[in-house]
Amino acid sequence: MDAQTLIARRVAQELRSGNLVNLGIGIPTLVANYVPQGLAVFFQSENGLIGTGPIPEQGMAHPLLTDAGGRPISALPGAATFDSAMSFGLIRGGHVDITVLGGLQVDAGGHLANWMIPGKMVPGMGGAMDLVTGAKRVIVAMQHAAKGKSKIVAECNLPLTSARPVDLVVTDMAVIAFPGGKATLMETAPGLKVAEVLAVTEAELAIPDKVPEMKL
Amino acid sequence: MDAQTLIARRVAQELRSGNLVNLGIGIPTLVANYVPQGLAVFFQSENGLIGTGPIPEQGMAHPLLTDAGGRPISALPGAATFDSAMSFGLIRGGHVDITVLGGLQVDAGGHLANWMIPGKMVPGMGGAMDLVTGAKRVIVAMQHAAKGKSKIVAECNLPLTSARPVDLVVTDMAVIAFPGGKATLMETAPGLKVAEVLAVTEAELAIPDKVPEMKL
Amino acid sequence: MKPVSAEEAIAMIPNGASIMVGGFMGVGTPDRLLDELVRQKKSGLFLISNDAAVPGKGVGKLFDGGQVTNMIGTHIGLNPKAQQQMLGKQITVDLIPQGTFVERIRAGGCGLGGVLTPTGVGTLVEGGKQKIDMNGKSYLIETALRADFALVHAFLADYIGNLAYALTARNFNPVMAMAADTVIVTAENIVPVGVIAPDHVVTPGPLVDYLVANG
Amino acid sequence: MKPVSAEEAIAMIPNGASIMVGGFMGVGTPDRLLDELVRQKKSGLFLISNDAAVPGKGVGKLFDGGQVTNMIGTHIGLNPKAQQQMLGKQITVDLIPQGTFVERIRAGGCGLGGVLTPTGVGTLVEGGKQKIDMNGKSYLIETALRADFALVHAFLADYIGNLAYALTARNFNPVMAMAADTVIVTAENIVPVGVIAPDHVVTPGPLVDYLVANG
Repeated sequence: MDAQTLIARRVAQELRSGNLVNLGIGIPTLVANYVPQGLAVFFQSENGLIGTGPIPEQGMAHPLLTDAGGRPISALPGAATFDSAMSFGLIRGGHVDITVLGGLQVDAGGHLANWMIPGKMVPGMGGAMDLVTGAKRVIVAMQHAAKGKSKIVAECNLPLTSARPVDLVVTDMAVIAFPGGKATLMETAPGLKVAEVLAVTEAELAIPDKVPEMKL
Repeated sequence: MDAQTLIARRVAQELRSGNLVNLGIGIPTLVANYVPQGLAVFFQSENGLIGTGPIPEQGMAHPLLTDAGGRPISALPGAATFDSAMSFGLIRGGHVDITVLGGLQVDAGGHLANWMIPGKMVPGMGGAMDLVTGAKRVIVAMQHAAKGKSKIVAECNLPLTSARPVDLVVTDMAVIAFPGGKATLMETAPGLKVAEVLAVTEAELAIPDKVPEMKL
Repeated sequence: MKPVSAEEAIAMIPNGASIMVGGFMGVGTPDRLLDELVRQKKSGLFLISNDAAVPGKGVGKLFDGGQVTNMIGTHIGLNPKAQQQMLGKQITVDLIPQGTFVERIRAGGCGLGGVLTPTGVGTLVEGGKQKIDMNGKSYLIETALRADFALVHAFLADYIGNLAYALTARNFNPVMAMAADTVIVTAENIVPVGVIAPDHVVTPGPLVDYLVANG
Repeated sequence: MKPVSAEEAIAMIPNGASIMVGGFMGVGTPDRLLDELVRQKKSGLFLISNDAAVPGKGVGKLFDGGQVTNMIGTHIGLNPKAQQQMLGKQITVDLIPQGTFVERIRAGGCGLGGVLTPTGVGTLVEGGKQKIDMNGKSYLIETALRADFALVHAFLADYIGNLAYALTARNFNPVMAMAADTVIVTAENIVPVGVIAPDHVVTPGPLVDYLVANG
């Protein structure tokens, strides 16, 4: 299983029936492919839709029905559309149960940086700040390290997305949560030992007595 | 012509084609009966409708279509319905061209008091404060005096509806405007002399060289 | 969304709870829930509602039996019982401008701390509020308002809780459906998924906690 | 509402005007008006738009010819030209959170001075803004935003200017239709009065100043 698939499958296990879920661009988008059978989950696209469905079949796409990246999507029976004020009312108002976002850095306190590399990448935050500030549960789905450097850092040196800490980080190597505000290693990827995760993790992680492997 | 009809007919002359107009309860409601022929005016009911029509014919009323007092109304072709956030967005946002409201007192500076008599009548302001604060043009339609006392006062002693002065007052005796912030007698009711109006007006009124009679 | 009976829905509401109730002079009010609040004799209610309707109608029923202890609203002039209870200090009523009322609820539902409004500046409404000057204009800071329960009435509800409203019965219902910990909905018509087209859904299903089954 | 041609509509816009343009990555954008802005070579524009789309598409066309001087938006990462012009300081771009962007515009259209939002607290977004603490939570005061012109795209417009939108093309259009001195609308379909039922009208006709005639 490649890293992205592993992350997406593990994140999908966090979904519960009835959840309203917002998936960011990149790895988070893949999560929709692994929703457990029988689970009724509502996916929100922040450009104004609840009930996002898969990419439409050839010739079935409509130019006025796209995801937040402008790519054609479909809508499921029971879908609802709305304007951006409503869409971000849902997000900031705590009506989105789970948001899954990519990350550049997450620090030991759970703070996320994912929208800017000063002087290098200044695309704008789009909906990320509202999502991290307002969603009931924030899950970061990202590679554990990039170019050999840990993305789980002691303290973010990139600009923060929100003062509100995230709830869960799922990487290709580990699941990290923040009980009591402290980064804690909850699971390792199949076949990985705790020491192997720690070796590529900059942040200090609390290690419970038992750290199970992800079940995928 | 009775006093109420006179007031309503004179106010109706202020309407312009395309205006979005909100009529308060009482005399203001009557204004809808005197819209000049050929004028396309949109009436808003602040409980969520643009395109208010006359009272429906016997048996045609619908319990979910009422005015702000809960009385059955009809809707004209091209009507639009909306929630209260939108309705007051229209009002406070300056999208209502004219609001016509009743009054308890208007003072020499154009301030209106129309929602409360302390210790006696405390119904709540409903939409009045937003209408007077937000509408492009505020017209007060009321009797000139009540129980022998002028309702055009030097200074309101009843609680104000808004710090924003009204634009026009139409009574059964006079039309008063506030050019330069000063109450000015613009017209008298048919057959009334300026001195007769001043005799029952507490506020000092500026008197232009020529004060025409209302043309009804 | 979970289907419930009116009895089950109201049984969830403890005495002393804050309840937002949709409707404008009784139009667009969830009457079956109000009847059940009366039948179950819920008391000490903190009512957040535009008006007090009239005795015997809509939220007016709650004043008939003295079930309300506090109210935030905009106008109670057409309900003499509510007036008497307020003037007799049996209940406290906070009367605020209607545009402010709906924006405070909207803020509560949309995760805003509040809004800046010019309405009420220079009037009694200023009392105790923070005032801010910006670009030569004054605004009051009006804070977000939420409730324990929202009682909402829709015209159409589909099986997953998507709601649409009819004519002037929409009023405060959609904003209240976002601003309470628990949202309970009655609908004149419960219909299959798809009857309400996506563009005509006003309140998306995930906002609805309980939909009251029709008889 | 007055019917006009696209040419007449854009001729009303002076160089240097502020324009709000609906759409999200080019979806729900009034393309005919943008093409006409390009053809009439309007310059020095202050663009208020969620994003910069991509070169050659939607508002992206305005960056292709350097017609934008200032922008307020939320994301321009998919338009390399807009990025270059910003990093090269040919244009100034104020990038703000999307929820804040839409609430500022809504406030501008609804007569509010602004809103209190938790979004951006503790981040770079705080810069220069007033912060307020309430009930143990911090909020930024985000002020109302208006423009000289709003360029809006609808799916349906009727003869008196009532508008309805389709699917994800609604996005910022309805809020922008309230927040500009002059509102210019294009619609995929212009239809007789009554085709859009009252409950399905999203933008009521009186908000529309000009409706661009279809070919």
